[in-house]
Amino acid sequence: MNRLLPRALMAPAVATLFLWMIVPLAMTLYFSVIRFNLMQPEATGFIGLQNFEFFVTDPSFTASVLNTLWLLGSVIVITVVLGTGLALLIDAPFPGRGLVRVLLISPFFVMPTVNALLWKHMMMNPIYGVLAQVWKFFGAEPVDWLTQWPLLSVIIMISWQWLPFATLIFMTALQSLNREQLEAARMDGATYLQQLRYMVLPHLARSMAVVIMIEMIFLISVFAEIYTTTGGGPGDASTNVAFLIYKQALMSFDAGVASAGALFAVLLANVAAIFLIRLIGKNLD
Amino acid sequence: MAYLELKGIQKHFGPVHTIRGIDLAIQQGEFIVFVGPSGCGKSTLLRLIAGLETITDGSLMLDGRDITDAPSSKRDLAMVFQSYALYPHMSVFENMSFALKLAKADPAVIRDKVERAARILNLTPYLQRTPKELSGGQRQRVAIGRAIVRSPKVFLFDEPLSNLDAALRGQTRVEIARLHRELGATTIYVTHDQVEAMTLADRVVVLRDGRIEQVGTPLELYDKPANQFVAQFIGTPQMNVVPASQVPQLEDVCGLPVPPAGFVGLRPESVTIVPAGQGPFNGRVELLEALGAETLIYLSTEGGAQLVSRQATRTLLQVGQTVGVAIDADAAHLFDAQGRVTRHGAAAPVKVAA
Amino acid sequence: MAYLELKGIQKHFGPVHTIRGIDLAIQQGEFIVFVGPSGCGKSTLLRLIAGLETITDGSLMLDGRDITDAPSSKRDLAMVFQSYALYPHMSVFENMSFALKLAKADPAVIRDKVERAARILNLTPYLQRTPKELSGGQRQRVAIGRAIVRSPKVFLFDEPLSNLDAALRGQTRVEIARLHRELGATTIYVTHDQVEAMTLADRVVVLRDGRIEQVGTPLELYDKPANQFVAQFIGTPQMNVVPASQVPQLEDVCGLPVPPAGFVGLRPESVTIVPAGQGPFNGRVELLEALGAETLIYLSTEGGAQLVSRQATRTLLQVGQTVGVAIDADAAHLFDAQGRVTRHGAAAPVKVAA
Amino acid sequence: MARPTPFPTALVLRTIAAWLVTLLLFFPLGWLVLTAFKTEMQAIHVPPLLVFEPTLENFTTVNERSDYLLYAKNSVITSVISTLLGLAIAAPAAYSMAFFRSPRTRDILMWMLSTKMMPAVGALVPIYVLAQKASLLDTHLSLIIVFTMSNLPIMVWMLYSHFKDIPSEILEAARMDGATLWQEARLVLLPLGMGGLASTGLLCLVLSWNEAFWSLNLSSSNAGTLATLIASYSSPEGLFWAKLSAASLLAIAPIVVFGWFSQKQLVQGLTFGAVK
Amino acid sequence: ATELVVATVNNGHMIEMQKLGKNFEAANPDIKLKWVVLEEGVLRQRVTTDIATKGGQFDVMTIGMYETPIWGKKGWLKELKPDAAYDVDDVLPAIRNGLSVDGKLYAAPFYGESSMLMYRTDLATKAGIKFADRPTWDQVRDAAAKMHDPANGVYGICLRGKPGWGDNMAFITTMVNAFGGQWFDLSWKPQLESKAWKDAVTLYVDMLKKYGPPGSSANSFNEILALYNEGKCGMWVDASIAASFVSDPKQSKVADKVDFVQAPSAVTDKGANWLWAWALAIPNSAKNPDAAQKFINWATSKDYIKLVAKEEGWAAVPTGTRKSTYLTREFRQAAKFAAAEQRAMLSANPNDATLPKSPYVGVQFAAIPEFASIGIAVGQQMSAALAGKATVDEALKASQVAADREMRKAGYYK
Ligand SMILES: Nc1ncnc2c1ncn2[C@@H]1O[C@H](COP(=O)(O)OP(=O)(O)OP(=O)(O)O)[C@@H](O)[C@H]1O
Ligand SMILES: Nc1ncnc2c1ncn2[C@@H]1O[C@H](COP(=O)(O)OP(=O)(O)OP(=O)(O)O)[C@@H](O)[C@H]1O
Ligand SMILES: [Mg+2]
Ligand SMILES: [Mg+2]
Repeated sequence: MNRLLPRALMAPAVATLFLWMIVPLAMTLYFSVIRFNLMQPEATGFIGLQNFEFFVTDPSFTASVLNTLWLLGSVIVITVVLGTGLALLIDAPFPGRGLVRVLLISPFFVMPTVNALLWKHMMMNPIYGVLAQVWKFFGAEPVDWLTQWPLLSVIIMISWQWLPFATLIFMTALQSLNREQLEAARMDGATYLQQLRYMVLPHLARSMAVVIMIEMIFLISVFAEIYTTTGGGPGDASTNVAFLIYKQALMSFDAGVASAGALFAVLLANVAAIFLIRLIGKNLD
Repeated sequence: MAYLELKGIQKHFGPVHTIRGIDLAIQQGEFIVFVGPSGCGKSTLLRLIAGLETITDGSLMLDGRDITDAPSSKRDLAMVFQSYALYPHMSVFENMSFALKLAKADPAVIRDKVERAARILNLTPYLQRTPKELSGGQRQRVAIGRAIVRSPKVFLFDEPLSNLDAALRGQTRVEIARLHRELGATTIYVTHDQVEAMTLADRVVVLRDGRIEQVGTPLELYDKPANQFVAQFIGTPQMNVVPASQVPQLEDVCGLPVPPAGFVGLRPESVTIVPAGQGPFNGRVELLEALGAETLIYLSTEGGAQLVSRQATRTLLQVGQTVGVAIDADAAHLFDAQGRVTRHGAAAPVKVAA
Repeated sequence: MAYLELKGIQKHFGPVHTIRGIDLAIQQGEFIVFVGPSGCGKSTLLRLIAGLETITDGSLMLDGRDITDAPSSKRDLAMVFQSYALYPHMSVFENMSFALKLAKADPAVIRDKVERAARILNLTPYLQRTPKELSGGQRQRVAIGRAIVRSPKVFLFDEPLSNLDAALRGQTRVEIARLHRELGATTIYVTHDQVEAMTLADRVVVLRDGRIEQVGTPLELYDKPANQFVAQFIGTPQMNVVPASQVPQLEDVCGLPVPPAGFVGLRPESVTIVPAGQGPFNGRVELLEALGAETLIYLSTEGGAQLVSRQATRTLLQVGQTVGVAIDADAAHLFDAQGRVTRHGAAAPVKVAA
Repeated sequence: MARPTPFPTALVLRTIAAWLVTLLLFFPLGWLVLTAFKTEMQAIHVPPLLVFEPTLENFTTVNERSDYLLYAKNSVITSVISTLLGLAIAAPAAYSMAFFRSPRTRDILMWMLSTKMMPAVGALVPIYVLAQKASLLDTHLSLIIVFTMSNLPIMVWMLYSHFKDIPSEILEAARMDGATLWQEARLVLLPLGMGGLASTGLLCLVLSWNEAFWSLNLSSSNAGTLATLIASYSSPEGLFWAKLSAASLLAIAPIVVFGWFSQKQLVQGLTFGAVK
Repeated sequence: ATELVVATVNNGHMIEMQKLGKNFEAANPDIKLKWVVLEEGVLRQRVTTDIATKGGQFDVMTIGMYETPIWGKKGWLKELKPDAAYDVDDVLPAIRNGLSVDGKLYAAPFYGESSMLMYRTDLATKAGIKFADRPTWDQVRDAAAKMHDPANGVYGICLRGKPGWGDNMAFITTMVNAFGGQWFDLSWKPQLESKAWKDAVTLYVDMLKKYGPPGSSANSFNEILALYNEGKCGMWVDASIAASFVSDPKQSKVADKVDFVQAPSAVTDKGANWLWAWALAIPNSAKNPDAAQKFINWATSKDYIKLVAKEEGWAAVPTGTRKSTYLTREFRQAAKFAAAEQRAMLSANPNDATLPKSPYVGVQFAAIPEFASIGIAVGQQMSAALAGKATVDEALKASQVAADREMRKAGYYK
């Protein structure tokens, strides 16, 4: 076997990604230590770590870190658990499976902004939203989702959107499960649940690792949904780190602080990634 | 009453009719060996018994209970798959202990049993490896180990030793026999190895094309095959079966009642080489195979028959040489035109020593 | 100069040192058989030659060219994988014609070659099936077919017949031999079957634990094993190797120069049963195996040695009976304490008939 | 005579459960579709209207107001090209990692993913400046580059995971049969990895299609995608739901239809029977 | 031909402009218009990034009264030099002031708006309420209490609650102004814990909690418009542009039951209603400044207004920019909110919007770059107070801290 071949095959991906990473990263590093507000580009100069200091002393900072982690954790748990369930449910043939598959993955096709507007107005509005009507139908007081449960609402929207992603990946992965292994397990006396526990889930482990890592990356930088629905509020109840950065970058136009925030987000993502990789990494190979 | 009873079992894979009506009654504790040509339906039959395939027609009784539709996990059988079907994400130890773990056995007991099985199968150094880090034979041994740590009602082995070297195969065969003696579990064993079939079986079932050709003890099949197929299938090298017309000497000289258009069956050991002209007919040496302890001599006779002779000595013969061929007419089996046996030859001589 | 040359080949799988330095020179057109216990590194060695694994150390020359790092597809080898590795999405026909199609052979030629191979392998009815609809043996035959339709520089067979019934195995073995004769392609063949090794090989390579124990023609290995391991590995049933101390009669009575703390090796056919008291020592019958044409008698002697005797007749002996044991001292191999041979026994007698 | 099969209770239960869940999850989207055919007043009616006289008015408006076809064309160009380009770069890398074991595989995977850790807003100014310097603002090329690069890690991850499920011996067999790398990929890997490739491609297509941040910021009048079209319908002044729904429906329709057609491809090639 | 890239907001008036653009193209065959139509928040990000990095993607930008003075001062915008036919003096002075720096005009107003109180005549009659031309907030609160009837799906008053400097803070600032408050005193110290803020915010929170619809903290203009059109709101104080929507029977169920008065006052009526204009400007980085000037002349001219009137009727013309519009008889007849709007527009003065003197320009904002982030931070606190996650005092205290932080960072004081 040609020892160079594997590297040659990887080279384009590695090289382009390296460029894609290093240039913005270097610039961001630079911006993070200078004064740089888009609205006042003339006021510039090296200011050391002041941008970082300003970012982490933001009154919403602690809450935003916690919210980020909450959002991350709950959406991942919800999508992975339900996604596995759904994938299992539609793995075996039944009438209309093809259509069900398509309908199930459709929410992923909806753009994040539309998703947010859809939930905010048509579903969760406490007066004319569909949910409110359902609550009323059962004689209950409609829930004022975005005010009472802002973070939960965001979690619901995002889970709704990412569930199809998990389902799709698990669905394809399930198909490569060797039938004979299941048969062997049955011979060993495994009930359906035990087959799930010992055969199917371990088989899905790699896909789960992939889903979790990819979702983590996306979820850590979610802001469009928050911007559109709650604007991070009430208070900082639904502000996450990405939204905090977004506020700095595109609402206050402070590129310096935003860069510092972005670097902090990279740090946070790395911490989360290292934690997750500890947890699930061995499933990757 | 039979312990495991197959009644008119049939199996279709779509248009392919694989099992064409199997009736078989197996007693508790019996060791049954299935043999038959590749593709005749042995694995399918095991899988039907295991409940891994639905039975198209017929019924299956275990211990007086109809289990035709019972789920596999409720049948309490252990099976060694022909393709191993190891759990790829589990170590060897976990593979072997899985069934016991499900049965909620005591961990100490599990450890004990698995280690014992691993010792028997020379797997001890590999207990922590995963299947993909094992050689073919090691994988097969894990598959065996997975079955033998259990004490099921019925063992199903599908060519369990095919990838093992001779020494290990002999050793494992002895262990399986011992296990069978100790547990007294009913065992169904598929093999292509004559030695395994002859030494392990209480009864051998010869299958062909999804049907049973003959059932009997190993020596019964060897000595009294019901037809030409069984005669040729049991014993290696194969019995020589030649059209009677090619060896007229048999009828003429020895006076055997050869059926018209029939066949004569001669085991290789019944064919001996004598100096040219000294036997009833001559033959040409086509091929010589020296197997160490014995030698196989492939001959073509003047009458056009192809014969194999087996002798326990080396030979100085050369390919192409003409030799005399002697035949033990007593041992000759005779078959009619349809291959049905009309006369059984005498069994091999018995040494009365000691 | 050798056609295929392995020089100091080593292979590590992470911490596992699988191939520990193999030097081997193979001539063009030679038929080499690899034997060795399960897990000794046969498949790995084939895979290294095929270029499917990187060689950790050493070099590989084919036809004078260094191919240590050449990609598999450029080596022009055909291989039968131990695990078959069929293309699951292709029919049997497509599986077998794949290589030819890649080589841009004429479709008519392809059709022809594949159909010929299918006929040889009894696969004709299955050409349109996909692998998952085949029995284990049928799959294995497809794997063979995939290799033999080609005319490569080197054939690599990894236990190609392990899942075939005896008749088909014999037949296919003959075909492989014929193919080898016709194409003259260098062939490396891994097997656990003694008959295959003895009949096919120009030279047999005995491997143990990633090292070569001995290389030689089949009968050389059978008659003149370099050590106890080879002696026991070649020949089935195994050679009896017992500590010399357990059979002092050999030294005492026959005057054999047994090395101190050495071992005596006796092939089962050199051990014969005589009436009790009539041999140099007595033994107890532990187990009897009637294989049809022959019988194996497992004995334990007074001195504590375990011996197997093989006789070409049936027996009336009973387990537990005491019998006399006679030994062909001429044929005894002697080994020193480290297992190295110190004296080769005489080869089997030659029948001078004809 | 074959034995009668028992009544498939499990099948019926499975069917009902699957359809229930599906309808529940699809409901919001279905509602969006309904709303697209309502007038603005019907859209905010209390209680929500299920039965109404559908109107195409919103679609007409959307079409009048903006050049839907231009945006759709941009979306198709950028997302399709970036997906294909991404697959072309990612597949070899994933193949290499999945089938040529290396102790560093996991690190490389992690590193690749880490290139996505920088929040897009954080990288906006640098990328914007770079694009401007390269005169790439408002071009398809800039969007294609950005989409490809930001989807690349995900593609590698997903393909890696799918390829890992294919027994490497099958590919080795092809190599032994003399297949070149390209033939091996096309004749063996592609059919066996179809499900993985299709789902990866589909997901990345969707991600590019829906990408709003970069397409909004890097494009203006020439290269704007449907995601930017949507941004012009969530107006802060004036009622917009029915129109927004119509615009959204138009924006996601192509990809949904594509998804429907490609769903058959989502089946992973079965490797049963290939290896022992 | 020259391609002129115009970035604009997706409000109704601008969409109309897009449609009528072909008239401009017909008159100027060498110019081709390319439109980038975006939602307000997105547009603001886009143009800011572009102008600050000198991206040069746009020739004409639609910007507001907040950006114009800031950018104009920095020299990012080209000074507008309309021709005589344009009649600059026809532009409403308050608007013109807000768009000029040192007397130089940097953006031409396309349409302007103020805020006013909209109420339901039927509910008011039922409750026996008669609104003065400029009611006080106390009166409004009482009226809200009377109109509030949630059992029948009617809420006394709807007000913005979604955090954002252009969302809830635009409204709250006018309310604070009416209570005599301001954002910063003359030494730029934030005044968020002053009595005016406390009174205003307390009333705001109280009133909305008691008589407002559920979900207020996520409501902004659009959400409330939907509620109002469905007949869910008794009163609503918001942009005057809403008037044309709520009285449009095509989208409003209560079109014939609405009336308009001035935004409520409390301590003062100074700054009680806001002033905003969307204006067209030419960035310095524009590639075709001459064509851009031509376009702006056309789009903000009297003739353009007449063109719209001809095509769509007088009720649909962009308002709030020119005195002449309000003098047109047809317009006064067609738009029943015209009078109220005009009065509101005239009463607002960005340069003198607060009772105590302030150092900043702007009624419902302070035109300094730091305001956006302060506005956002404070807006979040207000929504927290509204949602009951914090008391008013807590929220104001936190707001003061946030504002102080920003001002200190920007170096207004040490
Ligand atoms: N990927 C791997 N990682 C670690 N060890 C391995 C790996 N592959 C093989 N081995 C070990 O290398 C040794 C040689 O394996 P190989 O497959 O060559 O054996 P073999 O001689 O073909 O045996 P068999 O006759 O059972 O097929 C075995 O002990 C096996 O456990
Ligand atoms: N899924 C299937 N679809 C169609 N035919 C099948 C299927 N599975 C097996 N068969 C066919 O049924 C026959 C019996 O298969 P089976 O696996 O039982 O053979 P076997 O006796 O175990 O052979 P071997 O000794 O080769 O393992 C074979 O001819 C095979 O081709
Ligand atoms: Mg089989
Ligand atoms: Mg092997």
